[in-house]
Amino acid sequence: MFNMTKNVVANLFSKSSTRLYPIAVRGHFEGFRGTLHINIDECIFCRTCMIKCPSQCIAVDNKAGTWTCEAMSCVYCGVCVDVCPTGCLSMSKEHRPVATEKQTMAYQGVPKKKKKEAAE
Amino acid sequence: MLGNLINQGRIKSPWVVHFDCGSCNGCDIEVLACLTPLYDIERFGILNIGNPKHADVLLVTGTVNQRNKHVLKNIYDQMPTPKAVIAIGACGCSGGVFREAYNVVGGVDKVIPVDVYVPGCPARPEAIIDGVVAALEKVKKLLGMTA
Amino acid sequence: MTKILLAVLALVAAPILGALITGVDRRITAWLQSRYGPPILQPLYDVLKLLGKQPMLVNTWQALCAYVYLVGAALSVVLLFTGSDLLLIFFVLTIGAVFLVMGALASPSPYSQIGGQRELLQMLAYEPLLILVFASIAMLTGSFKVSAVFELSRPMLYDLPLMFIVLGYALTIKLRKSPFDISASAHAHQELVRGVYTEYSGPYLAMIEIAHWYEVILVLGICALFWSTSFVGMIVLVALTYLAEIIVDNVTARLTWRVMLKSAVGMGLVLTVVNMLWLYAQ
Amino acid sequence: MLDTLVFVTVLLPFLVAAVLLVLREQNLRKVILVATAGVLILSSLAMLRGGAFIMSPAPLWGSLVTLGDFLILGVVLLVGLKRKNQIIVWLTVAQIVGLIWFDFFMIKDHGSTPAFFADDLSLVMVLVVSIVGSLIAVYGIGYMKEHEEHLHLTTSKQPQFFFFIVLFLGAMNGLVLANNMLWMYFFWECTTLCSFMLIGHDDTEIARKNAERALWMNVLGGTAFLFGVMLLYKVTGSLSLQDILARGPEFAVAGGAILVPMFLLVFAGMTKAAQAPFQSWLTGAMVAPTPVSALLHSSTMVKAGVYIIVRLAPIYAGTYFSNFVALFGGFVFLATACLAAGQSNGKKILAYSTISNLALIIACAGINTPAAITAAILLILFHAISKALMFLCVGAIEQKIGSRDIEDMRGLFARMPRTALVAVIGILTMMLPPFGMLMAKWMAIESAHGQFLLMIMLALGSGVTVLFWCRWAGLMLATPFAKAAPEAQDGTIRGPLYLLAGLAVVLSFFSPLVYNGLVAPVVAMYYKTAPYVLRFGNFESSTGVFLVYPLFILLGLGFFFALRQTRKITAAQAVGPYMCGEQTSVDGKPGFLGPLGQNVTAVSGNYYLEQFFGEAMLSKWINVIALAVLVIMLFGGAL
Amino acid sequence: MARTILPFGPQHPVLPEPLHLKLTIEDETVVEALPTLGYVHRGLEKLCEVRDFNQMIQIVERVCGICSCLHALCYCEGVEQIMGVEVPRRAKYLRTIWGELHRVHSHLLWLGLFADAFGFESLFMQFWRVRERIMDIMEATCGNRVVVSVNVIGGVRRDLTPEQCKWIEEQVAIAEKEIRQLSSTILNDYTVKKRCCGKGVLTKDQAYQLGAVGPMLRGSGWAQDARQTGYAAFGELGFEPIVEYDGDSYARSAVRFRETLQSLDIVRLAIARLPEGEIASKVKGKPQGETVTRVEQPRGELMYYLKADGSKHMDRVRIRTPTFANIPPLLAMLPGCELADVPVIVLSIDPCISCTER
Amino acid sequence: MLETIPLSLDQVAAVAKECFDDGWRQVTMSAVDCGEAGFEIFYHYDKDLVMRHYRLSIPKETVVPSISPVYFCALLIENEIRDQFGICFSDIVLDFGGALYLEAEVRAMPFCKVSVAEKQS
Repeated sequence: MFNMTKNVVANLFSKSSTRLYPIAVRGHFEGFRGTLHINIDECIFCRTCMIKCPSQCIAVDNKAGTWTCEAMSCVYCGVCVDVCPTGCLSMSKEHRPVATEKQTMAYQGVPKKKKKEAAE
Repeated sequence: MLGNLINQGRIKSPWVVHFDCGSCNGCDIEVLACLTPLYDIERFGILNIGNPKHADVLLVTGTVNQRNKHVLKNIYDQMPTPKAVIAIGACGCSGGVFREAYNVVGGVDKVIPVDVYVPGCPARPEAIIDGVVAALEKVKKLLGMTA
Repeated sequence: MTKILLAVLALVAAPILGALITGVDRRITAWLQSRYGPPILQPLYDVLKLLGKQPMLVNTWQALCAYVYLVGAALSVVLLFTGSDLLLIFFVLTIGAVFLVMGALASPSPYSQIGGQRELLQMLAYEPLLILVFASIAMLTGSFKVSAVFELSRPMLYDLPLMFIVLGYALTIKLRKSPFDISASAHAHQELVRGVYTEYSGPYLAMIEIAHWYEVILVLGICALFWSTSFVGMIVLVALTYLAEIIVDNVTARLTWRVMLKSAVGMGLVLTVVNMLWLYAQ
Repeated sequence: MLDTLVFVTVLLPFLVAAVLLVLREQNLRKVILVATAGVLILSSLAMLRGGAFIMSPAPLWGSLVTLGDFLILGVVLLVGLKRKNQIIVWLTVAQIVGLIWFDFFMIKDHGSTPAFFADDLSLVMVLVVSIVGSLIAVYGIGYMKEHEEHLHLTTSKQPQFFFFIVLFLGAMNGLVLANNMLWMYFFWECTTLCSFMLIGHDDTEIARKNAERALWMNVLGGTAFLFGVMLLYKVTGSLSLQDILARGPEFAVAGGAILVPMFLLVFAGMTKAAQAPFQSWLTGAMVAPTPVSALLHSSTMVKAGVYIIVRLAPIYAGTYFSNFVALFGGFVFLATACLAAGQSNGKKILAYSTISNLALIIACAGINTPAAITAAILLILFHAISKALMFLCVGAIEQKIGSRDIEDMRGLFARMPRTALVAVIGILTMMLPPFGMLMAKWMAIESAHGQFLLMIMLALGSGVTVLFWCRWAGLMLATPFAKAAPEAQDGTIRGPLYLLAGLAVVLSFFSPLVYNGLVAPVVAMYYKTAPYVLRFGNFESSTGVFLVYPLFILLGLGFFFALRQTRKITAAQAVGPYMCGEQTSVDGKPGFLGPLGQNVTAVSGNYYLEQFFGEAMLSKWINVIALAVLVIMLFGGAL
Repeated sequence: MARTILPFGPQHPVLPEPLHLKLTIEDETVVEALPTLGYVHRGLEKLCEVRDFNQMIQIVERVCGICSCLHALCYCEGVEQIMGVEVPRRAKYLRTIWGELHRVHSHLLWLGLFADAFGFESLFMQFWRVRERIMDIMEATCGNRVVVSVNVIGGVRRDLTPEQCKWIEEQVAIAEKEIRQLSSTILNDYTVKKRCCGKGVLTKDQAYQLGAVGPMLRGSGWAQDARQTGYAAFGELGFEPIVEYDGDSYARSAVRFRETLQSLDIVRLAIARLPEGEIASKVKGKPQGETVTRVEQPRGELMYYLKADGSKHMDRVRIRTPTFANIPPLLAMLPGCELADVPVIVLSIDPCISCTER
Repeated sequence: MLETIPLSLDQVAAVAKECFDDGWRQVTMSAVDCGEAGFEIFYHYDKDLVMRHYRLSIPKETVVPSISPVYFCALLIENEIRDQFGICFSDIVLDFGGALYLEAEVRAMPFCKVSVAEKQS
């Protein structure tokens, strides 16, 4: 009976293991799949990320040169980053901040000429 | 005077009720992890009260489906005002990867008004704490309190 | 005149003290679980918030019962502070408890119904224990009056050590601490959601919380009687007892009402008889 | 004046009864009954004003009583023969033989013993019998009308019914006023016969069986009573109760001889009060129409049993026998409270709770201190009122909803708001301070604190008591939020309900006056001390203090405030109960959406804890233990 | 005897997951238990028609967040079988490591929840505190705490550096020490045993016939574990299942507790023997054919039936999750138990409703 | 790849009984819509980690005998198949009637290819 006592008393006399989060931020580990970022200047609008995205939350319009991502549907799997041929997609290790409204990440880039020409 | 005190209480004591609305358990366990020693949301006066009639904040994880949409509504209705809703995880925010599945209605906001969206798949405990803090900020604004 | 002053003091100070004790309880519980814990004033915030919530009811009896529960609990504390009769205090305490249960039973909700039934079983377990404790106090002092306890030359704990354990048993049930938090618990992590409290909400829940603070003060006050000779002794005894309660709360699983009923009645009787025989032998 | 009063309280009911037997006119019966009730109540009050008295009626009456004795015994014998019940036959024969021997060969000074005497105890009893009993009789008018409509009787059996009811009242009054033990014996047997007739009134198979059981158990008590009186006469040489009481302590001190007749008389009282192992007759009596149950339980019959025990208490005070009586009472108190907790039949709960409370009274008589006797008398008084109220409520409810099961009374408030409220008040007066019942219980426990075993049993028992009362009160209120329309009810039913409820509350409030005026003098007379000092109306003794007025005022204020707050609540604040998010409401009944999409109406039931409080299992053990205690009492205490 | 009908769930504090039970009780003894499922049913098997076979990995991972890694593993093994892809040895070991870490975190989570079900809050806190260490390992090595998303068809997405291996070993050692400290409480404490022993007994025969899997089956005395089939690296590491014989809730918790320690050992062993080499092989073409694969999830045996018709979409993905198999035994165990034991018994199967309903 | 044993409709119950008596454990059943050809239902049995798969091919709108009287655990599986494919089973121990998971709002038989075609059109 009362086998837990030792543990409990030890806890009483040691420091609590709580991280006082908003005050003390430990930060996430290197390699954490946090927020998705895009360097729109390097994007070639190849639509690979859009095709490969398991959540199908990325929309790329290669004609208009827009890249949008429904931030609230992204599942942070990192597949788009893996498949991006130019490496313009990246994930920072901070988690995406909370929002009081639904957000869409929308970027306007310059459609690559070569691609455009090829398309024409 | 009493009104001020009550407002103080509202800010300092958000009791939450958690409803798993068809989540994959990923966000659920992160919500539970918030209660545990490393994150300990009781620091903010948050109790996982389990009963909508006692709760101030409804934490919803997961997508809404055809069977549980009325449950979600029922629970929301049984919470006394003032109340707030936090949608947790990609599924709660928008339906996530399951948006197109046949039994899925979509995000929580399809059924009840959502105050705070916590993205992530699953949302990290830190993000959930951020979510509650954001909800409280919103309440503060509503109450006209200075931050 | 002093009595009236004491009564007013009890009426005002008891809930505040009870809130602080509950706050400290929650903080220490958190420490025992290696957590940081809420602020000490947390229970006060909780109740203030609840007071500001929209009133919501299943039927009007609940509101009535919540009020009467509060009145009963407050009155019993007043009686204790004014040195009244222990048995009378106990009966007045019962008023509150009975109305709490009636309020729970008045709601056609299965959870609060079962909570009410279980609360009744809890009453069945702790009421005889309390009466036994009071009776043995009366055996010792020759009177049920609280004031008679203060005329003793040495602390009762010397003569009634086992009865103190019996009181501790009743205390665990009354404070809704594990292993006997079967009809309601602070966190609703149990099969009955929040048991008797399930259907009370908003301001009515606040009232029940306040009544609970009164009850905490009452039971701790009764504990304090066991070291009536010095004020410091009282506080130390109460603090130690409460700490022990918190520790027990954290090292046990919740038991079922069958176990509670059998062990409370069995243990209570055995300990009482042994203690009484010892008292006779002296 | 005194003659008239005694005449009115004792003889008038006999005469009215005779009139009612032949009267077939409904309305006239109603008038006569109400008038008799009024006269009885008034005369009992007048008698109370008059105070203690002794009275010897003309010797002719003595002969009539003797004749009555044999008449009753003859009837009982006939019943026994007709039903082929050996026990009844032999016990009756024994009584007849004993009585002949006693009446014609033993007693030398016929007529020298005053037939009636009254002290405050008797007066309290007369009050209880006359007021509560009369109200029940009035209630019977409305009840029996509907009862017979339910049964579709062609010829009304009401004349016979009211004959026995009113006769019962007279017999009870006679019993509590009797001084001559033989007179008391006559009234004693009267009540036995009346109860037999009333229990068997509906003439169903089960009614006949239960009536027969009640008869043999009470005849057993009657036999014990007769032989107790004979032995008592042998020891003391007197038939005058007053005389024996006055000289009682001498006998007790002088030797154990008086304890044997005491045992027999107390035993007789226990059978009449349906104590274990004889509790089955009273629970069986539930088959009778509700006014009968109410009458048997609250103001007559069982109260006769405890009356004799309390009455004789000063004689055996301070003996071992007394301690055994206390232990026996404590045990039965606990045991029958447990039995009550295991029941869902409302009348059975009431029956067991009656036995339990009577046992508490017996325990008080056994404790035999001034405080305990005070408790006993107050218990008799307050229990009679509250219990009559409860029975009448159950009766009224049963006629409306067709069930006496408390499970069926769930949410009764929605259907019968007034009756439900009265019933809740009745329950609260039974189990909560500051009402009289609880005050008496407080006195009982405090006076028992020297005897630890008894103390434990009382502690456990009172815990169980709260259990079954509280859940009953609670479940009647279990309704969804709705304004209930008051139910229609006959005036003769509603009147007694309201009067009794009012009486229970008001009398509790004036308990200090009741104590001062009625109880303290009796206790002081026999025990030479007053148990309590009343300061500002608070009961104070060396062992404790009970605050009457402060509690009443503070709780009353609290309750009033609560009510006022509650009245502000609007239907807009009402929601359905918590059903894990699946709550639904069909026809205003809360429920939830269950498996297969079906709506499930919320159903809840009490716990009856078969495992702990099961009747079948417990009764056997209780009877064995009770019997054992009785035997030990006889040999260890009385002999 | 009076009856009470209790809606247990879908929103209930003891069962975080939405399962509805209509319980009929008499004096707190359950006489009837009828379930309602479907509160988490999303129909994600159907999503294979709109997601290609690679994207399905991310979908099946979200069948259940607690054992996502093993769902992906099972799915990938199946597709690899259909396509005839040989997985590099290092990838197999890495899959084993992450799979077992998942089992540890899942079991610790369950032990905590189980403690919570019988009202032992501080024990819950302690188990979850230890669990955070495992979550840290997961985050540091896979990039997410819960849905690790490391499996791809043909191998794994991430590799472990030697430093990481060392760090993992340290963390595992600490975690093991902390878990062992709790063993006397979960296995020997009087009140805990009082609540678990003899509750929800499933006899050896019943367990087998009702199709129980995983710790349920092993708690009833059957030494059967899909890891014995040697998927991933188990063929090389060797494996002995853990068995208890009483078949009650206590036996199941004992199985899970001992498995936790065993899994930590497996993690250590796998790290020690971690071979060098590639972590993924190239996959070309589209799958065609059908197969059945099994892996051992924390909750028991997981089975995938996969059918591919040569297009980029799978023809049918059929997932038989362990809880799905454990629900019938649960329904058999509930009648006759006490209301207070309902959470204990329900949790003792380690229910994962989102697995069950998909 | 997957070795299966063909099974005819009238053998279903008998084979189940046989397997049960031989100590085979039922793992699960899988249903597949084969378009025009109707449905295929696989019965997966297991004994000591060896699996046996029976393949039952049936045209649409066939009522399949339930094996839940033999294997109690089949009741959930059969109800699920009923939900998803609309295949009726006779004598299921506890029949949810196609409402195990689904509410009325959802199209019946969501897993059938026909319904997908309807959706696309």
